[in-house]
Amino acid sequence: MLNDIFIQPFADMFAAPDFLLQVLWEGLVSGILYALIALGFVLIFRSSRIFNFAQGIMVVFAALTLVGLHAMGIPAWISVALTLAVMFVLAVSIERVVLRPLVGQPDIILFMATIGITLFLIGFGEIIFGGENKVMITEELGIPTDSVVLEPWGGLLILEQKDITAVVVAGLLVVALLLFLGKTRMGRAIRALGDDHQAALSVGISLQTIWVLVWFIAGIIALVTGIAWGARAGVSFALEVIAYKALPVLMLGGLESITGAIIGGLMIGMLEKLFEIYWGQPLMGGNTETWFAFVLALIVLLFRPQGLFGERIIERV
Amino acid sequence: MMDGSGLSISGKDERRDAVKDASKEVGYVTEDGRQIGGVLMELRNITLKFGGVVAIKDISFDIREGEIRAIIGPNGAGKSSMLNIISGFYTPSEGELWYKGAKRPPMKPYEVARLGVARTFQNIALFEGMTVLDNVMTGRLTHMKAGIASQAIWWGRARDEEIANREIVEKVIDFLEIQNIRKTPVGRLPYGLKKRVELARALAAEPSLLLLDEPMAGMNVEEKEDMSRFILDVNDEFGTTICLIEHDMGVVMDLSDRVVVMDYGKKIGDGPPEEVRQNQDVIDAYLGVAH
Amino acid sequence: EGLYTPNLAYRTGPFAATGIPLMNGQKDYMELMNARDGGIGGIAIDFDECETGYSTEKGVECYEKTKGKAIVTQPWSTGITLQVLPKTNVDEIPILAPGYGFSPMADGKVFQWAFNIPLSYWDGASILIKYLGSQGDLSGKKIAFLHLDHPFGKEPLPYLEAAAEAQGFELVPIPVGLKEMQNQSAQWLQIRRERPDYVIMWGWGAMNAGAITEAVKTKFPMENMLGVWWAGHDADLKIVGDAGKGYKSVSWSFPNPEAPIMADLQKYVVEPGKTLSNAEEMSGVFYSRGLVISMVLGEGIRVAQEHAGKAEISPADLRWGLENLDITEERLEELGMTGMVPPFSTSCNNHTGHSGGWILEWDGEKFVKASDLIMPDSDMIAPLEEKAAMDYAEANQPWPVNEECGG
Amino acid sequence: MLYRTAGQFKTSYKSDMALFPVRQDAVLLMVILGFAWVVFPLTASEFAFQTLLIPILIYALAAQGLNILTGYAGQLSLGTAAFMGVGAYACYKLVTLFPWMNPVVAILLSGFFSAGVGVAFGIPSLRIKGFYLAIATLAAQFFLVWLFEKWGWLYNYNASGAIQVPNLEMFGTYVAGPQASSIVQYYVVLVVVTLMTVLCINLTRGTLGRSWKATRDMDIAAELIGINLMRSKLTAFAVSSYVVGVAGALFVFMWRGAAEPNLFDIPLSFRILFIAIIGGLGSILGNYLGAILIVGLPVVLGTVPQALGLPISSAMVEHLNIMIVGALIVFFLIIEPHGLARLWALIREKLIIWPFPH
Amino acid sequence: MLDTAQTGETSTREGAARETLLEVNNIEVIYNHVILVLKGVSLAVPRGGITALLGGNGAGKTTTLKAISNLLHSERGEVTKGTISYRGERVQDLDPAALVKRGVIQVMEGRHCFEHLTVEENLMTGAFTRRDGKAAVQRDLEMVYEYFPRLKERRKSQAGYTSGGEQQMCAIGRALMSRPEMVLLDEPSMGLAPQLVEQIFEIVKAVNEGEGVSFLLAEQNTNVALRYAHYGYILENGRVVMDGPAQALRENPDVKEFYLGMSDEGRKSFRDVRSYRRRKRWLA
Ligand SMILES: Nc1ncnc2c1ncn2[C@@H]1O[C@H](COP(=O)(O)OP(=O)(O)OP(=O)(O)O)[C@@H](O)[C@H]1O
Ligand SMILES: Nc1ncnc2c1ncn2[C@@H]1O[C@H](COP(=O)(O)OP(=O)(O)OP(=O)(O)O)[C@@H](O)[C@H]1O
Ligand SMILES: [Mg+2]
Ligand SMILES: [Mg+2]
Repeated sequence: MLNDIFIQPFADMFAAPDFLLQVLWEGLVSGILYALIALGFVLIFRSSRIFNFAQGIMVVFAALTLVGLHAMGIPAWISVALTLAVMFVLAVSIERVVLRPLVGQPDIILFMATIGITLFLIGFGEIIFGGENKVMITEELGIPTDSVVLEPWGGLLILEQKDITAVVVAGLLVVALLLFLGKTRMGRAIRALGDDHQAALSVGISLQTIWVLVWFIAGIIALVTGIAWGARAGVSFALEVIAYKALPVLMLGGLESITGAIIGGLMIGMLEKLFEIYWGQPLMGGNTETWFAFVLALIVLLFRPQGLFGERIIERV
Repeated sequence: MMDGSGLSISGKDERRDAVKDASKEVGYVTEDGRQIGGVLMELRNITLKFGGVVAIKDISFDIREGEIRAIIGPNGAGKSSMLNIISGFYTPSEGELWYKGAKRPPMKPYEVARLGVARTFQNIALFEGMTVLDNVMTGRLTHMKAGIASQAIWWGRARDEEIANREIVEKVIDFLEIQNIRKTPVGRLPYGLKKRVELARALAAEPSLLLLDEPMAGMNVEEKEDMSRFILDVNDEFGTTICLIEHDMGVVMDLSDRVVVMDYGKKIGDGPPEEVRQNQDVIDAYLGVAH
Repeated sequence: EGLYTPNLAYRTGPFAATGIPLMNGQKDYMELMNARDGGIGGIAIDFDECETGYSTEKGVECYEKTKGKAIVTQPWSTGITLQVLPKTNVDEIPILAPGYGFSPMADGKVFQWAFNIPLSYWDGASILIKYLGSQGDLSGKKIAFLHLDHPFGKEPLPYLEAAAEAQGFELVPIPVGLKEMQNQSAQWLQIRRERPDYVIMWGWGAMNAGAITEAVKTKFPMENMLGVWWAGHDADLKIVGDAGKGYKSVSWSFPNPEAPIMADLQKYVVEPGKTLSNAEEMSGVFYSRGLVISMVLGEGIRVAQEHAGKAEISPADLRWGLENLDITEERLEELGMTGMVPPFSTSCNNHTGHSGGWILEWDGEKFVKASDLIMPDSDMIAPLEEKAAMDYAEANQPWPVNEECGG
Repeated sequence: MLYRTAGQFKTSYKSDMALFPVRQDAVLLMVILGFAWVVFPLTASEFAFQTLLIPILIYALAAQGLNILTGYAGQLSLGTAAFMGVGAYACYKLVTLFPWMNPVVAILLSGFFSAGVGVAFGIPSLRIKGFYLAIATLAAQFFLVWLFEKWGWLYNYNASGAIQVPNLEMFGTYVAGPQASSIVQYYVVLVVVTLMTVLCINLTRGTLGRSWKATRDMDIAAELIGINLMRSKLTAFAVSSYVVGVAGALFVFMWRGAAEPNLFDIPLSFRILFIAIIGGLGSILGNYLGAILIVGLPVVLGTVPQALGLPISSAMVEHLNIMIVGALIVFFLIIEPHGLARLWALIREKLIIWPFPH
Repeated sequence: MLDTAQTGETSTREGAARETLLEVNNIEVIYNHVILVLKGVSLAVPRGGITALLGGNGAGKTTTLKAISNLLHSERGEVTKGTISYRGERVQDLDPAALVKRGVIQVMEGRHCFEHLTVEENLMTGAFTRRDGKAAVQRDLEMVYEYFPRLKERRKSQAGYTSGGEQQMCAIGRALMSRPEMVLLDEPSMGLAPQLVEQIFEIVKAVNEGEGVSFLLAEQNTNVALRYAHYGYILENGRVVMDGPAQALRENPDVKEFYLGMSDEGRKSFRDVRSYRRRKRWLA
């Protein structure tokens, strides 16, 4: 038993290093995608303390819109532009209809409201797009679809080019967001808004503008995520469940931290894959990926209640 | 309105005398003739650091049985931090606390509260979702013992206890003249009344040491007068020892028996109000002009 | 008006992709009956859908809602089937679960009201194993069983375990959680590590596309991958196109574009605009399976009407009808459905029919037949069924068993 | 003048602490109880029992459990369904291991198992707060559901991995399993739910309730005035999980008849959270109002197109249904973020001053 | 009792001297649809003046200020009657940001700093609506640091960890960063050491005189407020019960007794509070 837990897995890793690399790569790729969803969460959370449960469905919605538009015969890149326009309209409507009347309500109420939005979008999306699984227009967007086959130590390592693209794009997105939040006037306003609505209003920060902006950026992130995930597994409403995976990422990285989302995503992606392959499948009947990330994050939180990169919780009286 | 006879909250007047006996050795008599007892709480060489910031640097002072002790000092001097140390919310980096003649080991805040230390807060910390009555009742929680099963059934022990404690709470409510807002959710109350409710909650615990952090901030003179009256009455009638932080010099000078002055974490003065007022360091650091 | 035959459909939710063509096929068959023949036996069929989204809870709600008037329940998910199964003896409505449900339902003595015509999951697994056996001796081989971690996915396990023991191959069950259907990289890493000779996939909905794309990605030889009939959906394979060449799936139905019924559908259903389907979908495996499913029900009704001597039959009459189906080649020809389902017959004792199935293969564009009809290994399955059925009756005391049914 | 309170004076603390200081409230409650105990059972159809009455009661009970944790003690939990699952599986094991056990006793006992599990998962709440805690409760949600799937002993190694309620007798009638009639099950549920509600009301208005609410409103202050946060939070987890566990056992034994692990997955948790929030956090009445809305609404919506004779396909109805439920959640949050219970309280307040406003 | 007609008259007479910047006309505010808080409040703030709004707890000072700056919405409050106009333009339907752009900014009661931002970032948010370039903002930042040297020392600390007084300075400094024309100041003295109170009022005065910024300040500390203000309104129970030039108010016997804590023999001691108290004349 002890051998199975503490020795055998590592022996296996050693015995097939190419396989280990493959496991880590797969983990990295899913990690990046979790991180992308988490980014959307973080952005909205920072600016409004709203825990936006709808981020997952926004991913699906964006991807479906893109594919749907393309299916109507619109060229790929124009479809992307139109999808962005749709996401903008969505951001404006959410701000107008849901957020504005709920300004200043407790966090949990806004959280609930985003669940309401989620349900609404699911119903609405199914009416418009139908429930079938659709193919992401990967090639039409010019994303390479070949795979790179490496043979380290005489083994086999398959890297898909579209995964490599996703990793690169995600990296760029993060850098851009970090610069935006840290260095710009808007960025500062977004952070201020997260601390205190009333005070932000009082210094003339317009909730409306910022919320629309932030939800729109979240929409852009959703589209990128949708394309990346869609390229891997097709586009359908079943995609929505992967949004849950972003939650432990947030916990681990900290709800307010962009860096945290990325590092948390990568950590969770790789560790859960390692655990599943070397411990979960041989010892626990598999499928540990459903909970491993949460339990890992929970353990980390016991030591750092605000996550690895979250803002310190200020407790004063 | 207080005729003096009905003031003992739960009829436990003797407690005060007992403690007094134990520490009879020293004490002094105030101007208006009240007998002040021995040392109730003593802070020895307290230092408090937050990361690099030293909020309190090597401060010692004591609080005596039955007195009204004030802490003053400019903003950021570390006054609230000092109260937080006394009530166990902050653990000092160095130094010792002696309470009722014994060294107090590091404790959780709720354990300190059970030793008879109650307080109010600089930024009101009421339970916004509850009514005034419920808020004040929470002050009695340290005295309520009925088990969960009995509470679930309600009839019997839990209810008797509830009624007994309710009576005590009602006395406090009467005393602070907040009867008419008993059932109002505190969220709706104006600031001044909230402060009063906070005081009621602290009093309901029948503390031996009451800590007040700026009880009169944000009040006008009329309301300050009311509040002063309550503080004096509490001290007088229940013999509660009071330690208060206040920025209104008029209040401090009039109410307190002894004053500690802090500046940037250091103690720069300690003594009767008159004496402190003359202290040049205090004038420079805090008062600006002699009042 | 008419015979009320509700369908607990799921055109929504994560399984909608596979559900929709099936529901369309079912519905269109009944539309055709009504439009062309004025119903069955002179009475219109009131084919109503109650949406479940594949949620067991909604399914039970639909069951409760429809059971007052319905002559049949078509629960459409193993989960819902399992939940309504115990109530059947009380409510006395036949459950029709063609090609799904609980394999031991085949035992009509115990499950008097339940039917999984024409093939059970155990039959399906058996056909796959038999086919693989025909490709070479299985002993010493390794077969990965990639399945949805759900009652549906676990259903064939008892048979497969027994078969592994009997034939000496190693069975490696690999569950796919409901939440991982779209992200199966862990499962496929495991497959890469285990290096199985074959992968049998018990997949459903979004899981199929996920598995097939992963298989392509990890360069698993497609010809060694086989699926249950629900994993043989054209749309799932179209995602990978040519790369999916060689993938196989067992099926008890097959599209036959030449069949007269297709022309009739075109004339009576498509042209008047009564269908929700489209030409592409109608040429696929799942749509034609939907037709077959409704045909089974329609035949059941017809037989029952003949037996009862009246058009307006009761649920109990329908049960008799479903127990006395005899779908021969001739009958199929009369129905205009030649080649769309193998012939089979049912009895009081045999609620499945055990029709046998074909192995279909993806040729890059569509599924084609890759084998003759293969029959399941009934010698092995029958005792398993009997035992499981008795266990069920035992656990659900008091549970009436119809001893009158002979062999 | 319906709600005139003038002339109703309180002369003792006891009467002031009575549950219904206003006489009209007590009358109203009597009427509702009358309906629940007598009128509904006499008139309801099988369909009404199965899709409205029984589920509303059970969901309300589950929401009540959650409300204790989230509404009273302020610890947001997204793992309610998993704790219901613990109750259901515990009950299943109890009745299959000890077939002689009275089913109602088994249901009440099974709550203790989920209370235990709840406390274990509640321990992190001592350090983790707010949304972090909410996500942490998902750890319980996902882990437990996984366990229900993987731990064969829990479902007696059933081939399908599901649990199936056997026919259970009590005083000579079937109360659970396929042979039980709806009306009997309804009464069993009603008795248990009434009992639990009374206990919850007592707990929330007493000492424990006050320390929960204090913890919720401002935990630092609560600790400083002498509340042991650990005790307060863990008792909240225990009581809440107990109630939720009992609701879970009722859910499977008195209503569903069978359960697969993924029944206890996150959609159920959310559903109960909706009920608690739409109904009103920190209120007992709200759970019932919320359950009526969330359970009843789809049933009603499902019948509308048919009643109007609209040719809408069932899938469309379902899509519209989801959309409408989503929109209504947002709508209700906007008109009264504190839920239906607060809405009722406002109406009541207006009635009391009616017809003389201000 | 001074009746309203009379008060109206006084304010117009004052207004004639200087341009009226802000005018509040008979507003009524209701919270949560049921709680009536302001019952017809009217006031006027002249350009370049310091106007004090005095009154006890719960009188409605904060509510009045929030009504002006349009911050009531997020508290479920609304102005149900009356008008508010700024520079003659009706502003009550604007959003708060638009008002800030017009030069009206509020310093909220209880400081409301952005706790996770540093002190300096807090100050910078004040310049959010400005469009006059980095250099100008930088200059004003230096100016604020000059007024409040303590802030300069702590500029890199997170505001959440600064003391109450520091937060108050930060909030006022933040408002000044927007280059306002008019500042609504809610209880600036609350929780401040006496020295600092004087200092802050000195700064108010300096800003008022130097930069011509008008102030409407709600204060409990009547003493200080009436020393610095030019004109005052006394609010009780949601109504204006008295108004007049600061000098006149200071001499009013009721104000003296109830707001300044003076009895006939000079300052009262807080120890003598148990004596019989006279009723306010305007409540008669
Ligand atoms: N939890 C904490 N973390 C870091 N620094 C702190 C913390 N609490 C207090 N400080 C710092 O300690 C110093 C003293 O703060 P404290 O609140 O005790 O001041 P104070 O004397 O009460 O001032 P005021 O009169 O303004 O309330 C301040 O500089 C403050 O920033
Ligand atoms: N959000 C709210 N909901 C309900 N009532 C409120 C709300 N805010 C304030 N009130 C009520 O409005 C009245 C006036 O409050 P306001 O805060 O304006 O008084 P104030 O004059 O500023 O008092 P203070 O000097 O204590 O700050 C009070 O009675 C208060 O209870
Ligand atoms: Mg302080
Ligand atoms: Mg105020």
